[in-house]
Amino acid sequence: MKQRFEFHVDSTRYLDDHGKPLDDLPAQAEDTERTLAAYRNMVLTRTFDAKAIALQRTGKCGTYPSVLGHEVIGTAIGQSLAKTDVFVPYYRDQAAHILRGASLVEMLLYWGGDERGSAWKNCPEDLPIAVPIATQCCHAVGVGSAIRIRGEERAVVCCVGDGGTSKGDFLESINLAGAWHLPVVFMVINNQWAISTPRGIQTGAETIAQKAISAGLPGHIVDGNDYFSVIEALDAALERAHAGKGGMVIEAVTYRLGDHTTADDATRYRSAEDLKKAWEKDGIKRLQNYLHDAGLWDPDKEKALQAECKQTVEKAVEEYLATEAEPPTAMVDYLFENLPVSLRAQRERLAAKYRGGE
Amino acid sequence: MKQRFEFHVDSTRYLDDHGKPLDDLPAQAEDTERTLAAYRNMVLTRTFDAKAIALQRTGKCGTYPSVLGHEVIGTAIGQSLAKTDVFVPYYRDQAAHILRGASLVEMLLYWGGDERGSAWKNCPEDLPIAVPIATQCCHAVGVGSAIRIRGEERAVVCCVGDGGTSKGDFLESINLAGAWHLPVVFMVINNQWAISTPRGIQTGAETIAQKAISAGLPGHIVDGNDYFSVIEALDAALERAHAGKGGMVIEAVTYRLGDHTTADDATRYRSAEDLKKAWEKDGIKRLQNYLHDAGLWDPDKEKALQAECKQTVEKAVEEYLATEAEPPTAMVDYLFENLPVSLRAQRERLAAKYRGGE
Amino acid sequence: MSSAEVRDVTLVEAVNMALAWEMAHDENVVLLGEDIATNGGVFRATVGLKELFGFKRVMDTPLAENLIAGTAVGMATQGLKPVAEFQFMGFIYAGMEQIVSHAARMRNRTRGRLHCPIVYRAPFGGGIHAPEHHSESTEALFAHIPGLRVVIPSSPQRAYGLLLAAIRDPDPVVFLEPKRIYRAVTQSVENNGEALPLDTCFTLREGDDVTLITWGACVMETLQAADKLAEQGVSAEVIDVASVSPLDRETLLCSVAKTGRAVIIHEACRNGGVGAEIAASIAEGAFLDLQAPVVRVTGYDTIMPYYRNEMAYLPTVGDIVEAVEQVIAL
Amino acid sequence: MSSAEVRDVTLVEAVNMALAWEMAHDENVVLLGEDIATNGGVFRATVGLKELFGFKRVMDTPLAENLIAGTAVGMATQGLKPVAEFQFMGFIYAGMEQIVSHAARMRNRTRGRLHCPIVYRAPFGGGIHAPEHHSESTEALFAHIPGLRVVIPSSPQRAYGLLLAAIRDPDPVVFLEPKRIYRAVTQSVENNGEALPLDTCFTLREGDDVTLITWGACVMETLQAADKLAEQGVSAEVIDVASVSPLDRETLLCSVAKTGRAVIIHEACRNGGVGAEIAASIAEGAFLDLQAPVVRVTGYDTIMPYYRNEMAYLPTVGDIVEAVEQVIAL
Ligand SMILES: Cc1ncc(C[n+]2csc(CCOP(=O)(O)OP(=O)(O)O)c2C)c(N)n1
Ligand SMILES: Cc1ncc(C[n+]2csc(CCOP(=O)(O)OP(=O)(O)O)c2C)c(N)n1
Ligand SMILES: [Mg+2]
Ligand SMILES: [Mg+2]
Repeated sequence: MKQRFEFHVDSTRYLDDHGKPLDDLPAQAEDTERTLAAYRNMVLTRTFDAKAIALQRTGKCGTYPSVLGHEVIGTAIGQSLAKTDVFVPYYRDQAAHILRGASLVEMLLYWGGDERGSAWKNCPEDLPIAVPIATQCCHAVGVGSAIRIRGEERAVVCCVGDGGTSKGDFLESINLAGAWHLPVVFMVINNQWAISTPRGIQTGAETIAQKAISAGLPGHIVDGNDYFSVIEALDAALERAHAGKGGMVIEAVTYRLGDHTTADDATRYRSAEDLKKAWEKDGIKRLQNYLHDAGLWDPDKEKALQAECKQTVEKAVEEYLATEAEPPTAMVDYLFENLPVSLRAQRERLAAKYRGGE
Repeated sequence: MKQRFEFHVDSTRYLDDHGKPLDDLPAQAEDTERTLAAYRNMVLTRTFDAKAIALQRTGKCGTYPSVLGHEVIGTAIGQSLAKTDVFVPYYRDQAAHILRGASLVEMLLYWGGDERGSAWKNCPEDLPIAVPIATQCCHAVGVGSAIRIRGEERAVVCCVGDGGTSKGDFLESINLAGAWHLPVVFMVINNQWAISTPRGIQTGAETIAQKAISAGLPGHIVDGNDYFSVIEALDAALERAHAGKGGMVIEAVTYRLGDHTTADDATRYRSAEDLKKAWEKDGIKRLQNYLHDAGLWDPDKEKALQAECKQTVEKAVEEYLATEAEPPTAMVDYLFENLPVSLRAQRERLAAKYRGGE
Repeated sequence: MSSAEVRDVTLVEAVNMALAWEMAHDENVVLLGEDIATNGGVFRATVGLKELFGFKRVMDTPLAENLIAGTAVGMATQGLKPVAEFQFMGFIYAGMEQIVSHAARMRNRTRGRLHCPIVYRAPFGGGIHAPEHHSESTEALFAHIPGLRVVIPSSPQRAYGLLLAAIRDPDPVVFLEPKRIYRAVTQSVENNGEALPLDTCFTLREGDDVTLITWGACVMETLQAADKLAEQGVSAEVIDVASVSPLDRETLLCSVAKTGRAVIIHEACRNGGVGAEIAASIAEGAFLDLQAPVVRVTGYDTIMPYYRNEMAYLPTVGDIVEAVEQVIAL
Repeated sequence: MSSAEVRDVTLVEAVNMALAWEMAHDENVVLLGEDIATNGGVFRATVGLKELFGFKRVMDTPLAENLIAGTAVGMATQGLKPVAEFQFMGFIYAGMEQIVSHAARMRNRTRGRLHCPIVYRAPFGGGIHAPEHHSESTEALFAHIPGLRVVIPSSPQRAYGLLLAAIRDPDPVVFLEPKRIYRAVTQSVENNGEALPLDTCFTLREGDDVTLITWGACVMETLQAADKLAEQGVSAEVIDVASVSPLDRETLLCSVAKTGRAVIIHEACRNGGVGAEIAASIAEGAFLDLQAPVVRVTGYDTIMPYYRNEMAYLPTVGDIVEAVEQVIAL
């Protein structure tokens, strides 16, 4: 006696590499304001990114992970999340942070080695960057559980890299989301690399989205450089989540166009050719072409936008550079709500040692 | 543009609850010697199990996990593994241990609180019981890696419970088996319970076998009380593994007929009715019926086998009870290959304190 | 549940009482762990709570300690106060990354924006004849992590009061319950919701000749040793450290200033145990007061043996008395 | 690679040399970790080894530290000698369960039948301006676990000799490499396959007035402090503990018997650090020799700040000199 259990994941793509529609576009494409706003955010993100790298190169910022190649995905996340939803990022989500309200200055402070970079006044419920890979997935289901316990109509988007999908945290968390029917959308950003480790070494699975099947969740694949396929999938996933229909896993396929971080040199382990090919799929250029073809964009608008973004970034950099470091005593002041007696002497020592700067 | 990726897992079953073939039986059924040996091992295992529980109840053994309901699966594992293969058990694999050569005395010593219970002279490469759930899955892929590195034609069977499939170790390990093409067969023993936690709480997935899909491995479901479906699946999986075709995940569906361990009282959390229904599917009785119908078994043979098993177990119990505890100094003697200087004084103290027994 | 109710309870029942009290008075308190809901926990610590507060607040989780530890972090950032149970301390290690890298750091990382009022409960210690990994006492691992509190009750009253304090504390607490004495004694506990202070040692008995410093199940043997010593005319002060981190050094130093001698007793292995920190702190802070070296009576620097030999591993009353005789002789 | 080759190398290059030597001489030695093969490790510790020994022996793993730790255990039971890299010590916690519950216990559990000749390598310590979690020094967590060795080199020569010893050791070794001094100095190292002993402190400088006890990157500041002290007429003995567990108490006690004073310097936070065990051991074992309390110069009991303030966290030469002046004054 045999029985068969069947599963599948679908992938969608709307724009070809040059921004030409391959198919009927989804309803999202009718919202030209939103599409234009998305484009602007992508350009701002890329402008910020280039500047952050430059700051690092000149010793004015610490190790920094370039967002090149992720701008479309992050932007769609930022747009699709409701203000009252919770964003659980990883470390390459600059495009989403900007839309959520973490300021450019805060982002620079963070990578510049200042804890205040996660103080995020404008998105106080979003989780800070979790450096240990994939650990944030557990937080996301914790947030999702709180939402479920309280019966709220809110949802969570949690980002994780292709590398991160090998770590137990991701797999355990999607399983909980499935078992407890949690409103958590896992956005896997498959940029083909985990530092030097190619996607093919992370897993023998044909797609990453199919990992959802292990958790009884729906899985879906989108072209991470095609704004319409990403935003459509996210809008749909969040609608499901808000309606109490549970979570899902979306795999957004892209390519990490930069080095892993400013501490990395990707030419050691990947070919110029592959990189060149990946640039041809660039999602920002693609959306620009689309907007152009649709009569929504032109070189003047582009010029103005570039200038505006540059100015915004310059202003943030100025403010960042003018921000004085916290006093060293800050290192004990936020450990507990109240400083334990046992730390008082250490705090005094710190205060005395760095009075006036040592 | 849409693309669909499809996946499936199959389940097989040959004998109905009463041991009547539902279908043509697999080739394995032609080997009546092996089938009879399987039956004998199941009965021996069950006899041992009842005795171990009795010993615990009378204070002569520690906490013990009953194997009731797992005898068919363990027996098939023991039979399908080659002597040179490696078995990576969990803690409810008594039926397999017997066939691998871990003696009944060793098993009693282990649960009786004596480390020599894992010294296993007859199966020196098999891994000992890993108490922390699912951790053995990582060991299994480590053993599989060693086999692959050395280019050997050996394979590994790794057992894990349904509860264990929620833990990162299992999920990370099947992923490595898929990525590295390792000769490791994961045998998930889905007995419906993890202590008091029912299978439905572990995961929202329809089957456990489908977790294999996340790793790019084949998954398969068998009736864990149907000897023929279990042995056929294992033989096939090991043939694949020996031939360098990689690992797989088998889900063997059964029911934990006993308490979780002697420290547990399952009546607290499950109904007598469910238990009764599960007994009707008992795999030992089922195989007995089959053998009977096939003219291979009769009440006299059964009586003789029962007596023989009883005697074998009694002998082991006697030897176990006659085994003196190790001297307390043993607790430091196996920590490192050579006792570190820093432990010498502690060893002397132990030796002095327990000279003649304190 | 009236606030005047007084009951004779065991330590594990006191844990249950404290959980029930706080859940009744603060709807943000939720429980999660393996087998804690329907089964009431393998030690019955959460028995009856699912019936009182429902599955939404008493959650049986899938079997994954890392997930339990990390889910609690996520819950806490939403203002819940999760009490997460590890079935045994021996299974807490899979949760280490979440506890060390997130629970202990969220407040600092976000400059106070988010914080983690989590209690991580785990039964700990040996002597109950359980299989391997069921006898761990690795409190030192957590005591070394800044941002965590590590609290260990050793009586029903302290279990009740300290657990209430731990749940109410706005920061993460690793709450270790000495399972060897879960049911060793009963004590009358007033179910009044009154917490005991964290960061404070409890002086269980005053004395002049030597300070006996301990925590967890060893409090039993230490009190018995103090009795024996009293018969010999030695007056021992007995201190239950209770909060092994952050450590209340003041109480310890004051006591040693009086007695001039200290013996530390713990079940964990000696090397790098919490006893080392206490001994180092006393040796530094009470250097001129000490009339004898600070001596540690501990488990051996090895793996807790399976049960046939586990009693040979654990510190005994005799070991404590012997150590005191040794420091008194100096 | 000739056995007479002598090269001026940095600490991280010495690590690479030792790995290459041992892989060439023992085919059971295999490497696994994230980004160690094609990329040669994020710190270049394994650079060139994949080219020499192939992907079968130099394995890039999926991103999962628990898996890395546990796969090494399985490999070891088959007679391989895995050297597993954690990219940073801050990411070792996910591997704790496998290290603590399996690598450290396999020999004892099987009464010697199986054992785990594994080296778990990890760069550790702060001061390189890296993001959060890249500056951990939690060696105390591993030092407390029976069955593990914890070894920390502090010079190219010791990195070479101790790593060879660690790989050859039949038991698991947590090998922590002070990344702040990965490239701080070069030293001439003879590539002769000669191991240095484990379980032994290294006396780097002899002295009469005070014993400075340290390990890892702090060896640099400690030697500088000893120079300054020498200018002030204070003769300091400097000991690199190197094997922080099991601990060579004899060398430490002998030194303190001579000097009568000890200052312990480490980067990890103070509370429950390895310094506590050393201080406690000296205070107990050299009670009558001590002319001053054993003092610890350490990181603060808090989370290592992000890089703008990380130097304020680390012990400085000035801190060490000040501590010595304090104990000398007594
Ligand atoms: C637990 C853990 N292990 C290792 C690292 C070091 N590390 C930082 S990023 C990274 C690769 C992550 O790759 P992926 O998840 O694909 O994200 P991507 O960087 O490609 O966006 C690694 C190994 C880490 N931060 N955390
Ligand atoms: C990491 C870990 N967590 C918790 C436990 C306690 N525990 C022992 S068995 C068990 C349930 C395991 O269920 P399953 O994997 O289905 O195996 P079964 O007992 O049903 O055969 C639990 C939670 C453990 N041994 N290890
Ligand atoms: Mg990636
Ligand atoms: Mg089960």
